[in-house]
Amino acid sequence: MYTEKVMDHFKNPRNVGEIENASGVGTVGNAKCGDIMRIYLDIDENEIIQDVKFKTFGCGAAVATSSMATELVKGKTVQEALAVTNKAVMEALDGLPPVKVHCSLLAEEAIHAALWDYAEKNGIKIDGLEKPKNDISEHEEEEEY
Amino acid sequence: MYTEKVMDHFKNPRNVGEIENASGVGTVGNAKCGDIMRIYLDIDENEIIQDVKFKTFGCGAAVATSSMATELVKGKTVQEALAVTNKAVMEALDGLPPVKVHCSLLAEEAIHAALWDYAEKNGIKIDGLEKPKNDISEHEEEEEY
Amino acid sequence: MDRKIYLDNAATTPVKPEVVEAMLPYFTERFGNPSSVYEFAAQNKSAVTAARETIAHALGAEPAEIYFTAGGTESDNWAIKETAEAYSQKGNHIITTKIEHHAVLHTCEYLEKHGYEVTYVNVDENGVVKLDELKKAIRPTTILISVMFANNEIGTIQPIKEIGEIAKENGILFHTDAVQAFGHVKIDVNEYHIDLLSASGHKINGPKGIGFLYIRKGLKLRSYIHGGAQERSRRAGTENVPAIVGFGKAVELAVATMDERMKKELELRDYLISHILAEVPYVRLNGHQKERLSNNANFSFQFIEGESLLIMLDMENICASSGSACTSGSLDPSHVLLAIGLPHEIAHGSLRLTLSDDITMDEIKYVIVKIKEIVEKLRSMSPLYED
Amino acid sequence: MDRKIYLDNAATTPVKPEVVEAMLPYFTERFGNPSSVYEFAAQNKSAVTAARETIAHALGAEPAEIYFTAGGTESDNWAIKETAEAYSQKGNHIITTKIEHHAVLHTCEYLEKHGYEVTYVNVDENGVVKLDELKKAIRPTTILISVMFANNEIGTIQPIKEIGEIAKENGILFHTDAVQAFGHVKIDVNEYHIDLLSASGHKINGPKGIGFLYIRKGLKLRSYIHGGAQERSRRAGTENVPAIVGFGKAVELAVATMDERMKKELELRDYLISHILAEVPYVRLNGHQKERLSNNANFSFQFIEGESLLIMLDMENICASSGSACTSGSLDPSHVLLAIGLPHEIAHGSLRLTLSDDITMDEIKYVIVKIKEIVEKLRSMSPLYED
Ligand SMILES: Cc1ncc(COP(=O)(O)O)c(C=O)c1O
Ligand SMILES: Cc1ncc(COP(=O)(O)O)c(C=O)c1O
Ligand code: FES
Ligand code: FES
Repeated sequence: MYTEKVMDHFKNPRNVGEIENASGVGTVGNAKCGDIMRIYLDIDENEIIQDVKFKTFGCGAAVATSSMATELVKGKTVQEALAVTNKAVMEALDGLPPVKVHCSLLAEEAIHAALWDYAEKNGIKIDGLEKPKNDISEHEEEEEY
Repeated sequence: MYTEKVMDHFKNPRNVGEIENASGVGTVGNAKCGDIMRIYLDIDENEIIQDVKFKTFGCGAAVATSSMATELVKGKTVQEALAVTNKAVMEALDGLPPVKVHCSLLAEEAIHAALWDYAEKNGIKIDGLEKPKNDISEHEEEEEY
Repeated sequence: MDRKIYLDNAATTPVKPEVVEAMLPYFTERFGNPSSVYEFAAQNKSAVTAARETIAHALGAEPAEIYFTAGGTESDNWAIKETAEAYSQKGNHIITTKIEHHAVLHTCEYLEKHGYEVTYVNVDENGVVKLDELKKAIRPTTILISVMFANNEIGTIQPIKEIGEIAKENGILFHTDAVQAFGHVKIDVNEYHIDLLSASGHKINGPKGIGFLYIRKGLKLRSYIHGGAQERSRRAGTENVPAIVGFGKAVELAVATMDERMKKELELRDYLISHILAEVPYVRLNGHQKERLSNNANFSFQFIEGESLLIMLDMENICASSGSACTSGSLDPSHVLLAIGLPHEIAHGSLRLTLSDDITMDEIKYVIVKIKEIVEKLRSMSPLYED
Repeated sequence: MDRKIYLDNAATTPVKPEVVEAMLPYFTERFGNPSSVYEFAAQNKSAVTAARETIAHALGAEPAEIYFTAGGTESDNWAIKETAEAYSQKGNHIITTKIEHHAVLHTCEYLEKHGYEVTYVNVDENGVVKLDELKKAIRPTTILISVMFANNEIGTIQPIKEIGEIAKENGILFHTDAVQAFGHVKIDVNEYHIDLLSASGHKINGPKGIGFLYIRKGLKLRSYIHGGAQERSRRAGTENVPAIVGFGKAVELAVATMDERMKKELELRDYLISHILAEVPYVRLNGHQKERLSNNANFSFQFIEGESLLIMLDMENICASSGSACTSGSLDPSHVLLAIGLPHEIAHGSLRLTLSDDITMDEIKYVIVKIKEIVEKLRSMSPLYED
């Protein structure tokens, strides 16, 4: 059901863990499935993401997208990180099964939440970043017949 | 589905044919299945059935019961023939499947009809013999659940 | 003849060895429930997907439009009852024909008891549905036209494309029971404007207990069998993986061999028909001369009765039928033969021979000889026959 | 471990080689339609009769009370919908439980949309239906009580005899979904006052796509699948002879080996349960301690999520499940685990291991080690777990 890339990131997730005194921490839950993801960012004075860690309570896809998302933002600027969409994460993983698309949103939202936390702590405003919801839940598609 | 006896009488039916100038001829049809049977009786002055023949347009059971019924009445008196029921015919054939019980009624009724014809032709009355119907049709059983 | 001559392929067919071969691993080794998470069962999911694709391809349909069922009967029940339910806002009228299989007729009768109205359109003496009658039957409340693709008793193939067009022009859904046609005749659901199509595995050398319903994308039909989320939540019940795989294989073979098979069957069938008609007196061919299934011959022999004929053929190692198999427990003459205008006693003397490409010309010749003998014997016993 | 350790026998089971053996001739040689007249097919009729007798015998029922279907789901749909229809004069109320399989629950929801009223009785924390609640739910209009024999997720066996007695005393029909229990537990329909019972072949090492509904003699239930006159005119569709024969064989084996099998499974299961509970922190056993299927163990591991656990077990060659197989496509936590009072996030971390007598003690020990490792690993990744 999962691609090789997903399985690879699931089996050997990159950047699992916590960062003490992180520049920003974001935790989001998915109202649809009840799963939870937390992202820790270590951002330097040049707004470059020096380090990133995650913890996930979720399905295989949630673990793999967390892992891939952290890889994608590591070393990037805050603005670049903001541009990492769930679509980009899915593409980097060679796709996800349709029922698992929402899991990749979790990763996108967790990064946004961590960036928001970073911005709040530092009293700055990041262009294009909105206040994250605690619970995300994508637009319910009509059941497809 | 049929017993060996039924198959034997079906494969080698006894007494198939017609009797010219028969003492009595009876034809009955089964309203339930549309099948038809005709019995010819040759009855001597002592009211003994000297010969009997049949013709049947009907299923395997109809053929077999005609054959067996003619065997059972041959050489018997009119009164004895009258006592040959469809149950007796079925027993002599080691039984019939439930949906085929009505076929054996055809044989009983055809004999009765031939006896009636004989009685009418000779202006006599046979005790216990009623005017046969053209079409027999047993009491419809309730569908069994 | 030593070999059994099986001429009842419309009732059911043997499963082809290649099909059994394809199914076998799914009983004992790849037995996993395809809805499971582990890889071992995920393989089964792809096997089901592959079968679905093969079938969709054979119909010009999309895989997502194929829903596996337990057979043609369930497909017919589902198509008709759930269309009735889903479109009951629009109307309560259904049009079908007098010669449908009982799976359609009894389903329609069930609906009649529940407030629906059904028109049973007549067929002509060849068993072809009367299109003018069908058109006239259309009402503003008509929600479904259900006409079988080919008849199981007399083999007549219906003008499906025309019916599909009539349905389309009038904005009415069109269901066809293609249980006898699928795998025997080329079908394209788009060309023929078919919205719903029923088929069954065991009529094309596949396994019993498996069928499918084609449901055109966008139709609002709900489930008929409620439960788990299998078949995209439209048909519950653990997927019958071995049977689905076998069905897929059978379709693959049926499609690949169709032209050749039809050619051979046509030759045998036409020989059989012409010789029976020429050599046996008081006989008629039932069904359309040309627009008929390549493997179907159906005769009525006057003055004799079907079951006796079948038993005597069986004694000569010939398996045939009279009326449809599933009603052979019944005493009523076939509703199809009555619909094409046969009187009761002639309908009673009918014989259906349905061939396969496994039959040889020698066997057909033997069958002709035996039929002649047996018909003669039975007629000599018949009170209706005076020669 | 080289060998796959299959611990998902509640989802489906491998077909036993003897069962495949028994089925094989019916695909290619004895393929005839049992409704046919010729002898060749009549043999198949007796094979079907023999299977029916074996099954009836296993239940203390009469053969004429067994009707073959395409599986447990169809049996459940049939039992519930047609009881509702047949007894609608008497009333429109049905009692069932919160932990039924979706085949029952979704059927009841369907009926609710069609004017019926359904009470979903609660279960206690062990998954045992609350009998006092059940009794209180009875109304003069109650026509059916449907309670599963044993639960497919947590394995709890219900007090079926008591429920049967309650139903009987109140003149209400009693249906039990015995898909998980039949062949695993001794059942006597008369002793337990069961009027309707559903079962499925593939849960007892028989084929998929075959099941039966036991209908007590005298009940007025009509067909759910309309069509030909098969199954004494109550379930239409060409008989799935190979599957019926296979089902019969599977039942024969299941009955013959039941005691020994249960003994072995119990030993393995109890070892597994006691060691997991002792060696893994923050874990609970779901389902009743004693009144549970001999092959079922169901745990909730706090702070982790089921699918990840399953994939990791799969990587170690262990096949297991979380929630029921047919809903594993779904994201909702199991309705059964919620019904026994688990909060969402704990229900999420549940693991079902369903054994067979094919499993060895060494394998169970290996499984325990792996579960410990994996749970630990996943917890170290979990934002909910602070150690
Ligand atoms: C035209 C037609 N429709 C439906 C069916 C029913 O199919 P099944 O017996 O596979 O359910 C049959 C055959 O029995 C058939 O010939
Ligand atoms: C309790 C219960 N009822 C019904 C079913 C449905 O059975 P089937 O999948 O054979 O239709 C299952 C298994 O899936 C079950 O466990
Ligand atoms: S199902 Fe919840 S994150 Fe994937
Ligand atoms: S069915 Fe008509 S006589 Fe037997």
